[in-house]
Amino acid sequence: MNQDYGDNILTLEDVHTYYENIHALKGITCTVPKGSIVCLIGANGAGKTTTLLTISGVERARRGRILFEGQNIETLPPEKIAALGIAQSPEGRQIFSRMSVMENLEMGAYLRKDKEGIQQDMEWVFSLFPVLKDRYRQKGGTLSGGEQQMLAIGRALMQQPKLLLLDEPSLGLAPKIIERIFETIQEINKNGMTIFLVEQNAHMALTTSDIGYVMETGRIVLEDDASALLENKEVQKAYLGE
Amino acid sequence: MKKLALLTLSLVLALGIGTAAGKELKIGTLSPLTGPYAQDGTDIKQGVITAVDAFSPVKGFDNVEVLPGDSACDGGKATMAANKLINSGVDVVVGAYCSSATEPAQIPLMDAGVVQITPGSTAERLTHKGYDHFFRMPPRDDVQAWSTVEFLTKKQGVKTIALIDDKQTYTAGLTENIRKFAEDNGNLEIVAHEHITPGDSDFTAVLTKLKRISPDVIYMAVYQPEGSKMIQQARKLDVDATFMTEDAVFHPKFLEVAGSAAEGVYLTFAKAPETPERKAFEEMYKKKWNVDSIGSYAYYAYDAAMVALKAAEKCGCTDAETLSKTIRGTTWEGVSGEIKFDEKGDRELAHIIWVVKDNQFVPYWDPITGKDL
Amino acid sequence: MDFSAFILQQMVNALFLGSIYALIALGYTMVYGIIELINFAHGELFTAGAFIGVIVLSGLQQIGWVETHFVLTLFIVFGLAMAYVAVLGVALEHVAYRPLRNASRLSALLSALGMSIFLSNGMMLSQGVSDRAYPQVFGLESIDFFGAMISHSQVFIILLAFVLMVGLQFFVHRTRLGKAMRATAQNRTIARMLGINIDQTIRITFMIGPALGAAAGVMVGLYYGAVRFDMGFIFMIKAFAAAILGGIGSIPGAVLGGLIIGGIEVAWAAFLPSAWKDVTTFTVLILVLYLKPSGLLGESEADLRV
Amino acid sequence: MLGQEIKKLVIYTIFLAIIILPMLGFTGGAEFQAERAFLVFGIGVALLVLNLIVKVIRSHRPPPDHDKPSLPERIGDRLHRIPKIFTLGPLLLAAGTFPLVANNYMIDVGITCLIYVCLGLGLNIVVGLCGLLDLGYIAFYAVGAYSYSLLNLTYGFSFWAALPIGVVLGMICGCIIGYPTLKMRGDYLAIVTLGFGEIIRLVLNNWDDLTAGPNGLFGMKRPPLYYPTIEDGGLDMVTYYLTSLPGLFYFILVIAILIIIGVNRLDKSRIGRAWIAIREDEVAAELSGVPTTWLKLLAYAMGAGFASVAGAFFAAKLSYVNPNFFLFMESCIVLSIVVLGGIGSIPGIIIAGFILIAVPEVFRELEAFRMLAFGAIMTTMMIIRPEGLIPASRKKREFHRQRDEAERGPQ
Repeated sequence: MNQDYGDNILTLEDVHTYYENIHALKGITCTVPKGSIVCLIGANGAGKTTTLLTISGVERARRGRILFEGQNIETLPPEKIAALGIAQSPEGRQIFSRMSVMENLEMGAYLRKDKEGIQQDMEWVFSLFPVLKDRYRQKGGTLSGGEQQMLAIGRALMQQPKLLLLDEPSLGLAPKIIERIFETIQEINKNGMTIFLVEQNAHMALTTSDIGYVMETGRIVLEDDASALLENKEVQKAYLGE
Repeated sequence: MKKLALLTLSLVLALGIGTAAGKELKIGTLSPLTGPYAQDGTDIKQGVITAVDAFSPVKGFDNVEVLPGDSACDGGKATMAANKLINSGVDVVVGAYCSSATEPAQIPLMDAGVVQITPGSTAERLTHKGYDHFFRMPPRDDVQAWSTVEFLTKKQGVKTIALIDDKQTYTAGLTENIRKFAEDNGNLEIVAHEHITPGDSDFTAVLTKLKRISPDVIYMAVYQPEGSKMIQQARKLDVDATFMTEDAVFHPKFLEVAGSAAEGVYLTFAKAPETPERKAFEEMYKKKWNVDSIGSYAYYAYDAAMVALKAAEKCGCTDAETLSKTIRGTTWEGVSGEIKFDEKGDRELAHIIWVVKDNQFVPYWDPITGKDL
Repeated sequence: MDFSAFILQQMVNALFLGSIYALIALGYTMVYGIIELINFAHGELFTAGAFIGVIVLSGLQQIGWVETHFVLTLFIVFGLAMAYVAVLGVALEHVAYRPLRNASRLSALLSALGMSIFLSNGMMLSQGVSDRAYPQVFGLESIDFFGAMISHSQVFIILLAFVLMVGLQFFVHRTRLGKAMRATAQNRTIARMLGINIDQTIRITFMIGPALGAAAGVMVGLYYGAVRFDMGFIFMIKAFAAAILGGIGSIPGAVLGGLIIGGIEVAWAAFLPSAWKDVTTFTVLILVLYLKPSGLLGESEADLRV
Repeated sequence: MLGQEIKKLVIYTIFLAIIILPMLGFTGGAEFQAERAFLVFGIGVALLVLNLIVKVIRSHRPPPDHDKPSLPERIGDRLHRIPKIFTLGPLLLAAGTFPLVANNYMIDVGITCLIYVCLGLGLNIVVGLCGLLDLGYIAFYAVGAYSYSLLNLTYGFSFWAALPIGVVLGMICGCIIGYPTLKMRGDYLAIVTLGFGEIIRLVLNNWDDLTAGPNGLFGMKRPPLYYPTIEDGGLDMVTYYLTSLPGLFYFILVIAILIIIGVNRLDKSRIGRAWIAIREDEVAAELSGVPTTWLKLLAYAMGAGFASVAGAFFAAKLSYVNPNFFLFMESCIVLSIVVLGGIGSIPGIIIAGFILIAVPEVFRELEAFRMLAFGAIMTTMMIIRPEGLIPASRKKREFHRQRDEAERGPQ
């Protein structure tokens, strides 16, 4: 946990996003330092997923700025943002259910041309999630929930991103698998990838992360080192069930 | 209520008459200018315009105007178009083409006292309703069916026939009549009666079915587009039967599309008199519309307009009563032969049998005289 | 004609008609798969292909290539017709469908319907209301195959249709673009997040689908001998039924659906009162959809949404 | 900005050339008919340039305020706000006096418009309120027309006696069509209803013994009116057949007004709200206790019933029916009326009905160009105003949100 925080890979400044007339994000400001794991916790409907979708360009910020490596990306379409090096493993896994595991991973590497690099990364994903290797010819839709989650993360990794956005990787999974996934997240981070994590499982998220943000109804209400948040009384009461 | 209706009616009539005065002859056309039968519909319109060009100026009239109407082969649209023509003060309407448009258009036209001459509708009942101002240029379905059966039994001496129609008013009426005449005749057995869908292209299933039954004659009661495709498929399937068809297929397009497959097909169509008038019309039509060939309905439409123009010239009138009497009481020399109407409004005209030879329609046999041509 | 030859002949008839339906249905299925829009103008694109085919073929016949370079002539005819319709398809997508990509289903449907009316009448105004005859380059000769007559053009057309279908399957499953197309069809948002330019993929879909339709148009012209501005409609309805019967969005489904619709039509006309042929086709379609709402090879609704 | 637009213009021009020149140039023989092809091409390029100029001028103006409603919307809002008596009164007066000033042709067109308005209002229940796409709606019109014709010709039923039977038959057909489609959604529904529409037409065409097949039925009586008179000292009922066009116009006008009132009532009733709930979210509606199956069937039946009324009137007016009057294209036109008018909006449907039927009549001289323009306008309308001419207030927002998203998409 002794990483260089000075260089922020991602910065959000006063970002507002609307769904129709619903003001979903009411001025989000946060930073993700390079090489860190940052987590965003909060209750259902707080706006966590919207934050990630806004970063990826799927939802549009009506106001505010989003900087990725110093470049404004809030007006770019999702495919351009992806090309800059932001990958997302979306909520609810959303893999291509009618494509094989192999094809799903290949689609992750859609923008890449380096055949060897792709092959290497594929091996790497398979080493992270050996179960995917066993099923690489199977259709995505036939995998179990945990396997689909692994596939979604694997697919995002195949993009060789600089910043990996993970939306609720623990959702609906058995505790054992959750542990396995969070172990992997740390492993990925050790390889130098910055990770921005959104979780409801606050305990798991905060123990894994370097920095934590707490969201409530479209606003960030708390930010601190993850370890500090774990000790925070309010956080404990509201999110850690203690 | 009755009073109110009468009041409105008289008001409307007063408004309508206001526009109809003047020494002008107005000829309306009703034919499908849009939709699948637009080809024949356009031929009709062009035939009428050609006639007006040929016979203007008409003595006793300052001007002759042609008002084209689109019947779209649809009852509702046909009455609207007919009413529109009535309101523009037409004296004569040449149309409509589809019986399903002619029939509903008859009502307002006859009510308004307009002379109607159809260049294409052959359903018998159109002239059996007691309308005095309704005339028909082509021979009726039953006349055509009679000619066909005569030819097949007397000239060809065949025993079995298979019928194909596309379930349209015209084609179904025709096969029904052939059935009737064949049953009366007793020597011609109908071994199959198949139906196709108008607009379809593939008739191989039905043709294969008939090939197995192997009748002496296959009678195609369809329109030209289906007819040209059907004959080609029949040749490719090597169907060993004589093919016979009717006047809706009698169109230069049939020869063009079917090509060598059309060879030896018999058709029923009115006699084409070798008169200088016909030659002159053909030349004029081809030049005016920049075409190489003339659709068969253009002849009837030309004749219909010609009769109307000459009758108006002769009586110097535009009222339906006198005009109809003049039309009925005179024998006209038309490009489709002699035109003489009976009291119902039908022409005393019979079909002759044609055959396709060297990619040309050639007269073959006359059912009335029973002689080769 | 004995019974076995009769059956064989009807099977050939069904296979031929079914292949044409299948080829047109592929265009529907591809477009539907990717933007969930019934491309009502597909029938007109098919007709446009047939028109370009006859224009090119007549031209080449005039300079005598049909006799001297027969294979090359066919290659050029199919190539140009498909290329033309691909351009038309892209233009259509850009003008009429792209602005409505996120609008309601009905608006998109009506926009497509409007384009269908526009193109059909445009072709009527430019190419005339009557049939345009196709030069009969294959002649009327047939091969006697155990009593069934198969014409040269049929052999060629069935083979070409088969090649095109296999080619499409290869493209969609083996190439990077083809896979991107499938990904876009399954989840547009995720596809964009992975860096896929969905505008480009949709454009390519609108090239390939209509181009296949154009090929079918040229085939219809070559075999049936004529093309007319409104011939697309009846093929459209049948191919549309085929695409849905097979499970819309599924490429093997479209092929299967086409063959089944062709088969039903031929079988019914061959053995039963032919007037009820179309009634039967639609009844079978409705029954299949009632019993298996997603079509024969389609994925279930829930699956499609993932 | 300008450079980009010019680049686009060049690309569009190339596309236009590829599309137009061969199709319009080689129309008959092998020689290229340059004059016509280049004329149309020139018009196309001129339109593109005009478009560019408009765009450039627009870009120099401040961007439009998204929250401010557009002009037609404001008109729509105004219309909703004005007390009904002030809008309906003059409208009714205008409709009532129309036959007195118009000629027969105009009245005939007016009658046709009203028939289509009735059809549009009926289809609106199915498509607009309940959200079920129906491409075979014209079949019910056919059922109404044929049931009146057959009852009148075979059994001598008067219009009034045949009408309820026709409506019931139409509703039964609606249920028959509705039942298998209950589980289906969206586009499957489209093909199934299309198929049913075709089946009904083909049955009418093929069942020669009953319907006289393609010959059609003719000679039906016009709708009668009865009024009492005192003749020979006793009270007597006199039958008066509505044969004149103005009479028929008033008749269909009354039918249309009754249908408008009926649909308006339905729209605001519990059933109407339940339909809208189904349209918006069927699963949620079902979970909150809305009997969706029953209500969807009811929507089909109601829609079919209204179409039957229109059909019976059509048959009585024309005195002739033929299966070919009920082609797929007619269903498309009715659907266009509903969508162009604004899904779920009653005034919109009335206006669209008149525009779609009467305006093409005006341009009937232009024949094929008329349909060409019809197609082009339909597409253009959908692109610039997908919510219809006069959007129903509920629906308006939804359309615009989706459009914003579409605009923001990558270029």
